[in-house]
Amino acid sequence: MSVIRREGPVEYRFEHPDDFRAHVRDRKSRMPSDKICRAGEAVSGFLKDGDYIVYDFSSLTRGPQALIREVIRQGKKDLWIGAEFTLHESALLTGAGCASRIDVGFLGYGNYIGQAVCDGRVKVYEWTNGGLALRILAGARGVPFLPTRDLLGSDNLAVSAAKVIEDPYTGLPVCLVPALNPDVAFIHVHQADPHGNARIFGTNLFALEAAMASHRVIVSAEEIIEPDEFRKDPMRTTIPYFLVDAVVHAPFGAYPGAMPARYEIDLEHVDLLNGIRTDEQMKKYLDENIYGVADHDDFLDKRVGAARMRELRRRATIIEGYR
Amino acid sequence: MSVIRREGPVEYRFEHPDDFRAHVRDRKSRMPSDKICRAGEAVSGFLKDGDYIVYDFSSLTRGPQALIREVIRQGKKDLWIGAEFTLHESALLTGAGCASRIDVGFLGYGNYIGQAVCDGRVKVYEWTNGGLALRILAGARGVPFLPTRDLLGSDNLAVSAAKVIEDPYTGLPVCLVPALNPDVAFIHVHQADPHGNARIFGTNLFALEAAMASHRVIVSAEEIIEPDEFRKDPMRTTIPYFLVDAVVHAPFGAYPGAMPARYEIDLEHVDLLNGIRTDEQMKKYLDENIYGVADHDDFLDKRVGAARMRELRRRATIIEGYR
Amino acid sequence: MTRTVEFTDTEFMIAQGARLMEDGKSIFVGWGIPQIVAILAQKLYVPNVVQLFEFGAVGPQSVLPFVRGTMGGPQNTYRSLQWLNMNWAFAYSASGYMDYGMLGALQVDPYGNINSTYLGGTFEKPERRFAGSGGGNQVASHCWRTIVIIKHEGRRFVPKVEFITSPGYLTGPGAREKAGLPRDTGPYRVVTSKALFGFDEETREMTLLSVLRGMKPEDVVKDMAFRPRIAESVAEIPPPTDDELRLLRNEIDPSRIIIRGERMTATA
Amino acid sequence: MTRTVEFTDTEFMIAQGARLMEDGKSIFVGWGIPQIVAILAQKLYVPNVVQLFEFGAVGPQSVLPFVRGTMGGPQNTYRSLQWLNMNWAFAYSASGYMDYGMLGALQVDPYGNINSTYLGGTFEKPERRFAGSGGGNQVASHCWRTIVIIKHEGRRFVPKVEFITSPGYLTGPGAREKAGLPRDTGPYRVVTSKALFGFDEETREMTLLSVLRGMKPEDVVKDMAFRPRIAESVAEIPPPTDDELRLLRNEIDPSRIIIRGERMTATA
Repeated sequence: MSVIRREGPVEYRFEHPDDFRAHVRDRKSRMPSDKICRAGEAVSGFLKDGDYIVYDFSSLTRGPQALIREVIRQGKKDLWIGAEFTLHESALLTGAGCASRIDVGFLGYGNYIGQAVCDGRVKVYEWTNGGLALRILAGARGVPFLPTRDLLGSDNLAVSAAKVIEDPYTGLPVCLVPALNPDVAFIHVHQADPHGNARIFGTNLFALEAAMASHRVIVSAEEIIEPDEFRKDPMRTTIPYFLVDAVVHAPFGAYPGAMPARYEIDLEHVDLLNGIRTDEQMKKYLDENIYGVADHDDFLDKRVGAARMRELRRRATIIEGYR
Repeated sequence: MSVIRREGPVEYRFEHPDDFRAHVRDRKSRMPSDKICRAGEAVSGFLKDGDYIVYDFSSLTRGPQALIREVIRQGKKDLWIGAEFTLHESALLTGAGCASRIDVGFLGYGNYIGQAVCDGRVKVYEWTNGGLALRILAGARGVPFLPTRDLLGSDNLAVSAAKVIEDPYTGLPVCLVPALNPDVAFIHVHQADPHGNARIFGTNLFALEAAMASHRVIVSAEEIIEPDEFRKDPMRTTIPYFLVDAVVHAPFGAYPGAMPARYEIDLEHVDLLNGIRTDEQMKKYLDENIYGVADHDDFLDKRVGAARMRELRRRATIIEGYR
Repeated sequence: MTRTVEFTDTEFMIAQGARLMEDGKSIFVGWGIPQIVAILAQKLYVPNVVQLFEFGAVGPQSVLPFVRGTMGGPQNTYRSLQWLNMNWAFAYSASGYMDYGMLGALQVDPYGNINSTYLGGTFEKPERRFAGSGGGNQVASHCWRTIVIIKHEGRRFVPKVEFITSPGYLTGPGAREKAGLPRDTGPYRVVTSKALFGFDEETREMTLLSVLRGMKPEDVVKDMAFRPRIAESVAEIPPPTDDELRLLRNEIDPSRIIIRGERMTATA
Repeated sequence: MTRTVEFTDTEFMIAQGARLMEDGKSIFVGWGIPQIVAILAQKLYVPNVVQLFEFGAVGPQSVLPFVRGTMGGPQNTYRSLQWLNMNWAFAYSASGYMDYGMLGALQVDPYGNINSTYLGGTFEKPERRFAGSGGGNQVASHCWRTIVIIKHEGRRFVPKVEFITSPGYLTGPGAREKAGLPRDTGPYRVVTSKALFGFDEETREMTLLSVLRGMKPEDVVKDMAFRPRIAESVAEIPPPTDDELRLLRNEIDPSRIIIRGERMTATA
């Protein structure tokens, strides 16, 4: 067996699985406690400059948008984003000067982020969606890598730290991706309890994997419910409490995206985001929607409003399957 | 990077992932069709002598016992069993002359199977529960192997086909287990529709993994429901129809084991199984409970009876969490 | 009696994509136009097609009108058979359960390699940067037959893509297998707003199979930055049918944001 | 005022196992006696312990009386935090979330290596065959601290186990790390029906830490097929408390099938 292709000469986030395990042993608690806090406290308490962050889903669907706005409001610097779908998040984080590196994924939307990459304001590494999801699964499973039969033959290999080895069972070239153990995971959920037990209804990208694989996990939730509810229905638990560090009650926390079966996407606000092409437009958006409001509640009051929230809730008429 | 330890000189079931893929392309259909059949038809149609079989859970909990009895009734030969928990299944399949090899797992219970191993009537290979579950996951993920940080240092390595390589990211010795793509998976479920969509309530060992990884999948179900029910509640689908080849309606199909939230274990019958120590006792059990009855319905009528079934159903009082 | 049909190039591209679907087969659906193709096909031609979305929606039957942007909302994942996550979605494709994959592309080359990452400059310093792979690399690697759907603009058809985001036949026959990609996979068709291409069985080069009724092969290939092979007999593709147009215009995209495009006509 | 307590060796073994548990920590619970230990501990001492069963029950709070045999039924997995499957269960332990693991054993050696596979003969042709690893190998590999719980029968303590089913310290200091097992893991305690053993920090050899009140270290080690190290000061372990016995006899195992054993007495 031999290494057929070493990784490209690129930076990649990697942590020895034993070091991550030691963090889990020493810094994560299996003792239930009240972890409810404000978004501001969660972000200032658990995220620091230079951290590697991941989040589940996107700015259009169940993304942790209230938390991301808080990151921007606090002016965090030099973040490295693991971005499965990064729709508007990367644009905002880059435009606000918070992000310096992005592992993608899908680097949509709009021209702002594309231009920022061309200008070298943010560095991008290519892992593909499947590659990133697999890296996070490896991080959750406590193994240094996982194998896959994609990425092979494509130019993504040269701009990622994936390797190619000869499979000792078949002799086939097989791609290996290194485990990813992010510093912080942001996960917006339908329901959580104060200890951190959480439920997502519908599909997810890698909510449980990311919660297991990350050093710190901030859950924001549409609803806070009693801990006992989770024990009555264990099949519906997406994330158990002992993976979670902070619980933020954030109704409309996915806004302007949709929260399946709770409220619909605000296309007008999304168009506002899509329209950002220049730094001036970015600055205006950030000033109005993030810097110019005190917190998520203030944002909802000043920039969204009860009538609009009511309307977005009204439009969420499909609840079949979301329980 | 180098291979640190090659596998022991043992037989192991392995199929090139491309060969399994070709089987899936050519022999599994994505067209929904009525797959309802009797257990006898399912076993005669989809299992042949020499096949490798797996099943989900155990003779005590939601095991596919009606299907296993049918395998014995049909006198299948030279089966290789992938046995995560093999409690009474292996003893019966070995005692009836159906099984020649077992990959374990947990080789409980009772003296009969232990003696059969000592007598060399059945060969056993050690993979451990975690190793077998990982092999099946590899088979489902279409990769030739998956890595793990257990098995290392233990004597299981020498009596399995696990290998040890040097991880190209950390230099650590890492264990690789080869993918497993069984010929047939037996899965007993709470609800299925005629196309093969299936729901299990409660935990499972590797129901979806085994269904994806296996050449042929026989589902037996306590209840048959309408296909539309699955589309109304996609989070509850354990196995989608296009993985499944046959659907057997088998109320009390896990008997004498329990079906969570449906009926309790029949400890008397289990004690009967536990008491089998000699070939004479085995023959008597098989004659009375398998060869001497025509099929599962006949078994329920003659060996269980309505009063006992009613009583076992009555004892299943915990339904919280099983929906 | 012939009559002239009016339609957009996008409508034609979608309609002929939909006609390629097979009933009772599965398709890994990329974001955007492939979603519309799959919906149209399912409504008109292949009721039993099994769609897969990369974030774990298995067998969805989207509600109409189509909701743009997010694939993950309740409208697009409606009536799925199963809701899982991304690692499971790619397990389905990696182990051979996905008959087709359908992807958009920025550029495609004669071997069906797809670039959706950048144009001009270098990877580190591109002139224009786009979304990149998403799950496209997995779709093009795992699915048995990959269908590329792309506007027929000459500059999108290049002799060699600047970056292989999602693999076609790479450098030609045997190259996918040598790289370790699953056997017997690769690009199957390239659906454009004017024509349909396949790939030569031996050379693996893109080959013009058919053109919109009324067009000549030369009309189609003249702008392309490489000259594709041309089948011995190039078939004609009928324009969108009344049913296709009615469904697209009235039910799937009544605001006509997606189906708008260059106006075309052809004989029905 | 002292009084004499009567109990079985099994009751004592379970009770002292339960006292080792820490509240707000997690434990990967093996089949059988470890289940009883965890239940007793949770009821009396550590209400916030998180149990994990290998088939994917996370945080169960079993109903009483204890139902033998199956771990997977509704009684034993009652009020779990989460129900998953086996590959997820081992992901929790592999990535460091399991503070303790507790396993039974057929044989154990001075380095805490566990044999639960066979006795006598060879692997291919054993004299007596047992259940083997189940998930024991994973538990002993992944958990931070593994506790072995075993009847105090001299023949179970051997200089070298016939087969390493689940790894202890293998051949001594550094051997686990060299084999590639996760750092800082390994056997922590051996709980028997007479005594408690730990492992020397430097040599990794099994060391007698404490004995049932009224026993002498020599009473405990005399039958063992290897001579363990003995701590400088061997502590005494009080016999089962009234609460422990009441709970075990009246609520957990009223039929006394599990807790039966050799009769013992000690001063309360």
